[in-house]
Amino acid sequence: MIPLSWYLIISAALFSIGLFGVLSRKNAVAILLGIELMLNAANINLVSFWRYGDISQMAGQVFAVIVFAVAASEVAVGLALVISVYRRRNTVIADDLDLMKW
Amino acid sequence: MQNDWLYIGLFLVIATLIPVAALVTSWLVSPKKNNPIKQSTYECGMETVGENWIQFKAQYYIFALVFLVFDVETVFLFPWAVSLGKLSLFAVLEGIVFVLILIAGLVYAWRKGMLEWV
Amino acid sequence: MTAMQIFFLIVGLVILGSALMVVTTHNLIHAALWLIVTLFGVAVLYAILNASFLAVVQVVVYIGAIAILFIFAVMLTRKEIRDHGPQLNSGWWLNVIIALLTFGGLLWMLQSWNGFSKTAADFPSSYDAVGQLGKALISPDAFVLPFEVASVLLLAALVGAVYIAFNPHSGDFRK
Amino acid sequence: MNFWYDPVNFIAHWLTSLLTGWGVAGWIASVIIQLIGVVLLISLMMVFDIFLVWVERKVVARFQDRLGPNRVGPFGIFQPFADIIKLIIKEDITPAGADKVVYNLAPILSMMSVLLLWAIIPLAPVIFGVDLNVGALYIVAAGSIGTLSIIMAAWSSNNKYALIGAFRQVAVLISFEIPMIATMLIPTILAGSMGMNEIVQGQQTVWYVVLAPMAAIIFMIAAIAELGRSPFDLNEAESEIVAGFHIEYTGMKFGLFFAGELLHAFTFGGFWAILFLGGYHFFGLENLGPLVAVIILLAKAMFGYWVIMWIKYTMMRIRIDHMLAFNWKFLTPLAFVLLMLTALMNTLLRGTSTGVYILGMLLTNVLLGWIIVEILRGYSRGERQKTEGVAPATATAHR
Repeated sequence: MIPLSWYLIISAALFSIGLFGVLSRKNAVAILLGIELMLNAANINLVSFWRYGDISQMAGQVFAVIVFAVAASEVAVGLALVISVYRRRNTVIADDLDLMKW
Repeated sequence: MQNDWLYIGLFLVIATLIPVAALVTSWLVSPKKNNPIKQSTYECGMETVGENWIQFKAQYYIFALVFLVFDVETVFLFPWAVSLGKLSLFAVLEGIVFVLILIAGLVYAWRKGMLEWV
Repeated sequence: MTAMQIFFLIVGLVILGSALMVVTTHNLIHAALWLIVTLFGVAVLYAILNASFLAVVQVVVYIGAIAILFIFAVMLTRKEIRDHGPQLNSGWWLNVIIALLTFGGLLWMLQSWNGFSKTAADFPSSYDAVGQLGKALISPDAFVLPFEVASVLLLAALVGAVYIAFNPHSGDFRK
Repeated sequence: MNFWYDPVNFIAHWLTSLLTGWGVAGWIASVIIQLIGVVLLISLMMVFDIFLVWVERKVVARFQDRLGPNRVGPFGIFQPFADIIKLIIKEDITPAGADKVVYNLAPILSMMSVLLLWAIIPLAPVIFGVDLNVGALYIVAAGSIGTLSIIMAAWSSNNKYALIGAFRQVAVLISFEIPMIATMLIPTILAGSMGMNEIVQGQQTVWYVVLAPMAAIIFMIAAIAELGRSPFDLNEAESEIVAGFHIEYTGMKFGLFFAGELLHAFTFGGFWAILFLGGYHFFGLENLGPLVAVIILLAKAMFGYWVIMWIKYTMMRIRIDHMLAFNWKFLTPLAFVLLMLTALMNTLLRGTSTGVYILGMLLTNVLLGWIIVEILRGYSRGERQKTEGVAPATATAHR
């Protein structure tokens, strides 16, 4: 059988890749793509802890479900913000949005 | 349980391979005489102007947004529906409250005029 | 090495490879399509973990809704789908180091935990995970509050997102 | 165990003993047997798909008072084979500027998403692909892969008409998915399971179309929209956007989209039969043997397919704003109200006898249907008065 460590390693690697995407992408939509990867990494952990722990305790699955809801809300609001910014400033490059920067 | 998913996986592979087989057969027997006119994009005899990008209505995005929220919430009702037969009236009412919150979102969107095709 | 382990490794490689494509590819539509491959791989992992409900929900919610929304957003915010300039910040090599450090740190922390290489008990074939999940989501001494709060969160997201993105007076996105 | 009452297990048992006799490991033998089953089922569906082309052309001809194909073979039954040969030997053109990989992947995904649905259809009590305990959601998941293939096809073919068609199609698909999921919750509630087998077995005594007639109607409407068929075929409005998302596709790739659409319609006829019309149950006739049950299910699916065709060739195309308004302002609220009522009545009537339960559910549905019809009548009366009162005013304004 597959040990728990394999899932945790994959999830850690996925999280790091997502982190890299969030830090280095210029386009705001691409940054949101990176955040999706990180949320999925967290979800893999939750579900594998459910499976490798006591399966009659549904906490892992319930939290995974809540993460789905959070991911959906995050995408809805995040992309709405990107589109709103695009309409006002005509750009989606995160570095160009420097109104709050000195 | 995992046997079920094994079957679905095999189904996925074969269901991909059969269309691929159809395409490959067609590729093997069909003539290949390309020329630029044949390969041009079909725009009723006109040359394509600019990139493949159209200024589509924001309304499509709004509907996708409303759909996303409704999709997620409706999907969450499935575990509730499965165990509904064994639940007490109180638990059923909790699920109904969940649906009512969903409908509140729809009513908000409706009243704000987001569901109109402007 | 059993067949299951080989299969798992293939799925893991697909997930990580496509995730790398998501963060590096130039064409944003391609990035969104690679994201779909990653998400599908994660759904396969859920299926291996006997969480069938989550595997299917992953496909329905992520591929059916979130990815579509991403593709719509990319098409809305781009006059040219292909981007010619560099897609990464100038200090991207620093970010590689940060990501590698995060990965190393996570691994170091995890391997010092004694449950790291635990194996799972066999999954009882008569266990009704979906029904159990339904009961857990709705019973007052379990997770009914997070469940209803998630619903309110989604409602708030709908209201907020539509308020931000939608302006009835400007009509469309033409400049 | 004999062949007539359990053919699949009979053959599987025989094959397993044969293979293990040759020294094949147990799990490899089971994988091989499953593979044989999958290949058989999919090939059967592809052959059936060819037959559906003929059915569709014959039926539409009768609807339009024509004869339809009648030259190739008896009743023109070999016409689809001629069509296929033509599609295969046609030159395959990839437009310049197309994104080759995505362009070629889209028709494959489109066909695959339809074929995947057959994995969970219970053809008979003992003949089914797999009894997945999340069957209802699996249908939606396969459908979302189909939606994806449409966007991929349109974007990769580098054509503006294709993109417009795809946006319309996707807007309709995703909108009508909500009432479809909501109505699929109702058989789930009544059967207490998402699995297709248990939903069919739950209809042993009474079909769910009696318990939830409104849900059956809403599911049918949403399914037609999901198929992108007339009256919801705005994606391929020929006079405006030529053919929609598959405008650039030729030869076999177009053929895959086309065959996928036909099989999809028939499949949804099948799901309509499974979710609401009792699946393979037909007043005890299914007990004669699994093969009889398969014929019953396919006949019911054909009936559903015929209803879809009937609507397609009778109704006119609806404008997109009307279509989306109909979904979000009428169908979706109605589906959710119906869902709440069903959940409530199912709980309240749980302890009562079967007769009272059936009558209660039926009356709830009839009452809701009556209220809806009254609301619609009042609304359209108001609209008519509004336009008839306004019409002269606009005429004077123009003068």
